[in-house]
Amino acid sequence: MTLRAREVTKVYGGTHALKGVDFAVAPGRVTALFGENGAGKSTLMKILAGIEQPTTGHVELDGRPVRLASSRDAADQGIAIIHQELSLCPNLSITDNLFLARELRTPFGAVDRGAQRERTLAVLRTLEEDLDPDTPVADLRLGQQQIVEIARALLQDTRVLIMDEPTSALTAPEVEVLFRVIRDLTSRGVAVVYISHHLDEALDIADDVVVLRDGTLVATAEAAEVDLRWIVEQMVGRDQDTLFPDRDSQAGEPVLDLRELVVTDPANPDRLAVGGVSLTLRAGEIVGVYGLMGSGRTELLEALAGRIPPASGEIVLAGEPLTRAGIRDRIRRGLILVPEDRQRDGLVQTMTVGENLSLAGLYQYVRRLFVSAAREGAAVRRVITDITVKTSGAKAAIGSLSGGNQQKVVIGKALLTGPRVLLLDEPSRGVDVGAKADIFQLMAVQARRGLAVLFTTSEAEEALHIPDRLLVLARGTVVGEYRRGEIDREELMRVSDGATNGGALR
Amino acid sequence: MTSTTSTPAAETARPDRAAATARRLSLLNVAFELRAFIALAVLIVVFSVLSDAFLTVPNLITMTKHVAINAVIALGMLLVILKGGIDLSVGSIVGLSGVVAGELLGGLHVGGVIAYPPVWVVIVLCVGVGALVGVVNGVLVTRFNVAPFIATLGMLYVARGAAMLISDGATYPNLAGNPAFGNTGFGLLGSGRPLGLPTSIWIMIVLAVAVVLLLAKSPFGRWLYATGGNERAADLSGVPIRRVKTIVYVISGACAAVAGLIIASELTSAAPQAGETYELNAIAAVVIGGAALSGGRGTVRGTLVGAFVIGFLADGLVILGVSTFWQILIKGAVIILAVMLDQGQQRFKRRGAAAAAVAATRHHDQPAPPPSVAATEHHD
Amino acid sequence: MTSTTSTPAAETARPDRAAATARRLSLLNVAFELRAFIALAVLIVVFSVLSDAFLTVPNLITMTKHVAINAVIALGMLLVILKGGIDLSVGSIVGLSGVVAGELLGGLHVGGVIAYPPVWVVIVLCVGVGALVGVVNGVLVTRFNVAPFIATLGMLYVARGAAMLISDGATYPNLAGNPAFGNTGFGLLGSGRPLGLPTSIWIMIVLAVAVVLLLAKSPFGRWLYATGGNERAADLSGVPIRRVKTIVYVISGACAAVAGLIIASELTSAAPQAGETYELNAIAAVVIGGAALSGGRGTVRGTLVGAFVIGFLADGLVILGVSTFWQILIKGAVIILAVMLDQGQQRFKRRGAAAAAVAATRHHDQPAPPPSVAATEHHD
Amino acid sequence: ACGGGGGGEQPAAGASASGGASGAAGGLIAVITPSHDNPFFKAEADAAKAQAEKLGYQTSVASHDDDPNKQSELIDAAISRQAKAIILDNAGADASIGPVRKATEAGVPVFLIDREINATGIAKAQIVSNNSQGAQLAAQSFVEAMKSKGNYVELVGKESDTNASVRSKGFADVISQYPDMKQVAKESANWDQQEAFTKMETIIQKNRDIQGVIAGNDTMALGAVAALKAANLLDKVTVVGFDGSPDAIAAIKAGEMHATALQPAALGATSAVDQADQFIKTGKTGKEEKQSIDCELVTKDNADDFGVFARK
Ligand SMILES: Nc1ncnc2c1ncn2[C@@H]1O[C@H](COP(=O)(O)OP(=O)(O)OP(=O)(O)O)[C@@H](O)[C@H]1O
Ligand SMILES: Nc1ncnc2c1ncn2[C@@H]1O[C@H](COP(=O)(O)OP(=O)(O)OP(=O)(O)O)[C@@H](O)[C@H]1O
Ligand SMILES: O[C@@H]1[C@H](O)[C@H](O)CO[C@H]1O
Ligand SMILES: [Mg+2]
Ligand SMILES: [Mg+2]
Repeated sequence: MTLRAREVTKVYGGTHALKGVDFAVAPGRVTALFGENGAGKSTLMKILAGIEQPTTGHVELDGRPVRLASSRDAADQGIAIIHQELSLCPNLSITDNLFLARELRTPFGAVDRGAQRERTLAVLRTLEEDLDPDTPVADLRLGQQQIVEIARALLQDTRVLIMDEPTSALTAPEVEVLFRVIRDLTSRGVAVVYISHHLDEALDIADDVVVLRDGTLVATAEAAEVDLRWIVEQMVGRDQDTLFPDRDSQAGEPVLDLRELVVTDPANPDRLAVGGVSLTLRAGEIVGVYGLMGSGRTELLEALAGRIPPASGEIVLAGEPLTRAGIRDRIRRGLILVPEDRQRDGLVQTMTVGENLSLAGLYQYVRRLFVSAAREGAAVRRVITDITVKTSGAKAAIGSLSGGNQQKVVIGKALLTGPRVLLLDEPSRGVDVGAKADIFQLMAVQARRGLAVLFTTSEAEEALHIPDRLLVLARGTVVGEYRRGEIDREELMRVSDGATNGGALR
Repeated sequence: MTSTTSTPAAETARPDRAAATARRLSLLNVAFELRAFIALAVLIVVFSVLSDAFLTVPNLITMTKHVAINAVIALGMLLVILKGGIDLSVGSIVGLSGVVAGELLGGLHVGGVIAYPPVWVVIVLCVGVGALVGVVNGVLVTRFNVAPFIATLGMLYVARGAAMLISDGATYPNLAGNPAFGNTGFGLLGSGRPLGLPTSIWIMIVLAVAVVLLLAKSPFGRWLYATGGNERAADLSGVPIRRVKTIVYVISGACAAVAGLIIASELTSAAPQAGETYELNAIAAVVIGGAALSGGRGTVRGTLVGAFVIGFLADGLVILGVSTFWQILIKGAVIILAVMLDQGQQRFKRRGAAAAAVAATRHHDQPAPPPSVAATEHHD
Repeated sequence: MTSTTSTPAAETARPDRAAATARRLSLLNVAFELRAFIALAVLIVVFSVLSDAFLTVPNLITMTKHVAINAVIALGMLLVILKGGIDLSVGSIVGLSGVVAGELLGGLHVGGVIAYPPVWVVIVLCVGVGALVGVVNGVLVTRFNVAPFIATLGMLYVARGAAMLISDGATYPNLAGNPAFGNTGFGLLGSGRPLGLPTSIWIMIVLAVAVVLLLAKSPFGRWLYATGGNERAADLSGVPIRRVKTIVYVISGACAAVAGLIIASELTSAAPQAGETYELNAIAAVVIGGAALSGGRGTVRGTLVGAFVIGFLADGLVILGVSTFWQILIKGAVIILAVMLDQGQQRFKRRGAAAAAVAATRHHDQPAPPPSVAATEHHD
Repeated sequence: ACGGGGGGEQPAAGASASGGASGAAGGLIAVITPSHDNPFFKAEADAAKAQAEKLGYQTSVASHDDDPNKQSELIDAAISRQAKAIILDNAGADASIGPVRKATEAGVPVFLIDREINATGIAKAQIVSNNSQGAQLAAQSFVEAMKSKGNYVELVGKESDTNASVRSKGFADVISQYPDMKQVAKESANWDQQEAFTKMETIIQKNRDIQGVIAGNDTMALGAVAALKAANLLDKVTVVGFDGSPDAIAAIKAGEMHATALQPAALGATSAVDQADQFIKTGKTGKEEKQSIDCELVTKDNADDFGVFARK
């Protein structure tokens, strides 16, 4: 069977996620879908899986237009999807999650736990995962949860299987198993769509390649005929080297010192997220922290920012201890974090662009108990031009901005506090190409002005090109430290795996 | 607060974190319910010591009978809270249900003739009226996106007003029925004692078993926990979340109506203002029983224990002769303490685990610790 | 609730077309934001037509005086709701505050002597007691992580119990004070008419202005909106969220205490059960006024209008001679309708925005979507 | 006459009651009334308690807040505690029949005060003020003060309480004989002061041409007084209440109220306890079940003769 999107357009509020896309999947083949963040990959898949409705255009099944009004409808047609964001119920067991909304029943209509358990065991065995089906999903680590998501899709009798970033939290052996399973499925005629930001991995498994850019389908090809370089060119629409500004390091005085910082995972106290990190940060320096998922970058930065208390260790800012200070205090003393998840931790969605920008530095504009609108307004306007936030003005709703501009607002907020040290947790996550370049440019400019910048990234290219100094974090410890140019991509991959240091932490 | 739609923060929260939180909670679930049991045990011991009249079979039966009314409402409330909602209208439904029973037992004027529906019809209709209020709640919440707190607050007034209007504010004096009309027997609901236990206790037991089965055995139970645990995930999985949400309000309304019938039957009269503030008692029982107002967590067992704590506390204090005023104050304190205890437990647990994790690094066999980790040994 | 929801249509739509659409939308927007005003206007028109007695200056003043009590409580509640919490204890604080006033005006027994504190001291102490209950609420919520609903539900009982215990359940019959003791004047709070308006109206006005300033001009106001809008983001921006959260409960408690004083002063007597269920009226006013129970959205203007809607509705129905029972029912219906209107508005807005955006795509000079073959030249 | 005197009393009451079921005393008498915020009920409860303790009983005093189900539970508790008798001011003439029967069947005699129930032969005694007679007294005095003409407002009590309708009817029986007396509003204020205040204020807005207010009880009358005072109408309006509460008598002395019909609450309660004692000891009360106590009219002329719900 063939599943096809015809002239599909999708509009969210003012965002055009898809602009007249034609896309088809073929039985027995793996189609890899490439595109930058926000290119519209997930949106397209959601439309094929009945989760979203196209604003215009339609979906065809075997040549006939169909209306997939819900994920249920799609499932009934044999279309299954593994979601990019895990969509499991933490309070339910593995089995319950696998059979949610398609429970097996006994003749009396009760849930047939025995049968469900057996089938769960079977599918877990296929995926070579040794888990108790009764374990609550909450007790699983991220990768295992992702496997549950995969298992859920496999359980259905599918003809089309859509995998939106199924491997982001999987280990290499787990990915291998998954690929075996995919091959097995395609050999039985199942059509698979595969999306991954690990481009080489995706290219590996793909038969066909499709590239989306800015909501438009820009290229299709047979996988065998293209290489990574071609794919990146299609995705980015320009030579990727312009992404990274050239700069010379001008490291000055040390401003931030951390000694033996140990941080327990706030969500799971049995585990150390950061296992004793020491680091000195100098004025005018850009330091990058590279690591895989769960390597503890976020916890490191959050501990520095005062969000989570370190279990032990010391933080010193410009010669003065900071370990006990609260977030507010740290901000006033010149240290602020641009968090990883801007929707969750960065922006107040109910406030305007201006109000968001001035929030952290508000104390500077207070005159006689009240916030001086004049001072605040001036500062906000200045920063909007300074960092080129594309907005209709300070009074615009924050939700009206594109992701990249929202990210700039979060950075602008931090800059308005006049920091000495700027911490950025994955500042380029989920922003488009242009904004990404802007953000790195901005970091460089600030560093030139004497700011110390510490940022994290999951993208090797960024890690190799942006920072003056790169720390590689694996399982909460620094496993390597390099100046720019001292390390190449392969070495980075090898080191960051953490395998080299034998799993210091559970 | 208890709005159905998750806050943006919750929505974007990474599942891994949410998962870990839930894990911590599920570990504590046992301790949780244990604590409600402990609270109950403490109450029973204290009251038994202080009064001979407390720990007697007749008194226990009487107290359980009182508990039953709140428990029946609380079981419905539990379902609503499991899905992450709240139902403030139950108290008014108690009053409305009694009034409808009073009206029906007094006879229906159908075109000049008065028809007297038999008791079972009356009961079915009353429960139906409660369910109907639940339908309205459900529709307001699911179709019109009115926050559950507001929708059911509105219905609190509407249902109470309706009860007042139907009865014209008066109490229905005699629900005993008339043998001549074939509608006697209503009083049995309240005063009957099949197998030696008051009917209301049986109703509580049957309802509790039904809800346990519903939650543990039926697909609906899975859907409900799923909806309360992660509404978006449930939706994506194909759980009919609107239907689930509507149904819990319907059940809650029906349960409240049953409670109203029990009260009316016990008193063989029905007052339109019956049940005022009962919603608060039901919510308190559910929460003391370990349920989370945010949804997805809670059990029938816990809810029953919660209802017993509240009921035994009230009756025990009366038996001890503690003044009504102290009773009110103590009730508030117990609600707060019960929930605080839980928070304390969690914090304690977290702190303990953190300490253990730090200690573990020290003793863990770390092959070749990288340079920057070498000094981990200092920590104790 | 200044521009909470995005109007993204303007962003991508072409200027000419978009401007028109946006203007149309924003006009509607205003109309909708004025919906509470419209509701109020409708009420006033209907009642004026139905009764000559309604639209007279003295009646408007009297009704406003009645509104003031709820408005004063609602202003405190607004702050709590803005932060995403709820305060169920305000009704009990109303009673407690009156009782404390009664006790103090009756004289303090200090070592055999009876001291009569002057009225201003009494007022300060009563407001202090309300604030103290707020502190307890705040500490329970911020330090012990008790859900606001439960913490304040517990305090609802504790404060009511305390009021009952202090007064022994009895009403303080005479708060007029005694010239001999120098503690007269309490009644002025209720019966005074500075500049021709009852004191309570002045209190409402002053308080409203203070809250407007607090919200619009002070850093605290910004912190509060931020905390309610996204607590995690506020925290990371250095907002002292615990302090913010505690303070709103303190203000709410103090406001409720002021309302209690007004009532006691008007009656020159204080009953410990005064204020029962007032929390519901206050919440209703805030929500009718457009605030979101999830926090971060709500205005003083809206809240006042909400309080006027509820108050005028109640008084108007009395003037018309509508039965108490209909009054209850209509109140519930109005609460629901007002909030449904809000939802309708938001849905409408969303739909409008999407439509505008699609229209913009259609007419946009967009390259025809490439056929599904390798073709990459279109984009720059 | 300040209301706050009893703050320390409760723990003592609790202690006395918890001293073991079989103390030296004659057993337990449970006193159950509506909420004490109305001084009438407080006086009643206090009188019953004092008399019972004087006769050597333990007491427990509780309030059902006019919730029939709570009343039923309190009665259950009294049965559990094997009370010797229950003194009850009930929560509804119809809704209380079942619970009273239940107590009686469990061997706990019930003595009703203040409010009747709509059944006989169940309670051992129903000692009720002659509400009809009292209402007529009050209404008569009301009409005289208004010189048989003028506009008046009636505030009615809680619907579920027969006293409300009996009094309303008593008022009407008298006032209807005077064609120049015109009722301009009739509102329920649920026996409540604050509600009476607010309703009265609103009624005044509808019609300032009011010469009289007659209320089903004193709490409501005092609420009306506060509203009239605030509207500067009090000196033109005759206010009459019912109960004879100390607050109302003070208001009469101050010229704010014209009259009230005093129910001898203390007498009713004391006599109920006496009869309970009699019944416990002899199995008989020696009285008819329905007993009515006449009310007395209190006006400025005789106000000094009355104390707490009783002639001095
Ligand atoms: N529910 C939504 N509401 C508003 N905008 C949305 C919504 N979902 C997606 N978008 C927007 O649509 C565009 C495409 O998003 P989509 O998730 O499809 O991208 P993607 O290609 O999957 O990116 P990623 O690689 O980051 O997963 C983005 O600009 C995104 O911000
Ligand atoms: N092996 C694991 N066991 C338990 N929890 C894990 C594990 N790996 C990851 N997690 C959870 O997932 C989270 C990891 O998310 P994420 O990878 O986005 O950030 P991080 O660990 O903070 O560090 P980084 O930003 O370097 O990835 C951790 O905070 C932790 O709660
Ligand atoms: O007789 C009493 C009193 O009059 C009281 O004021 C209200 O309730 C009635 O039953
Ligand atoms: Mg995606
Ligand atoms: Mg991270």
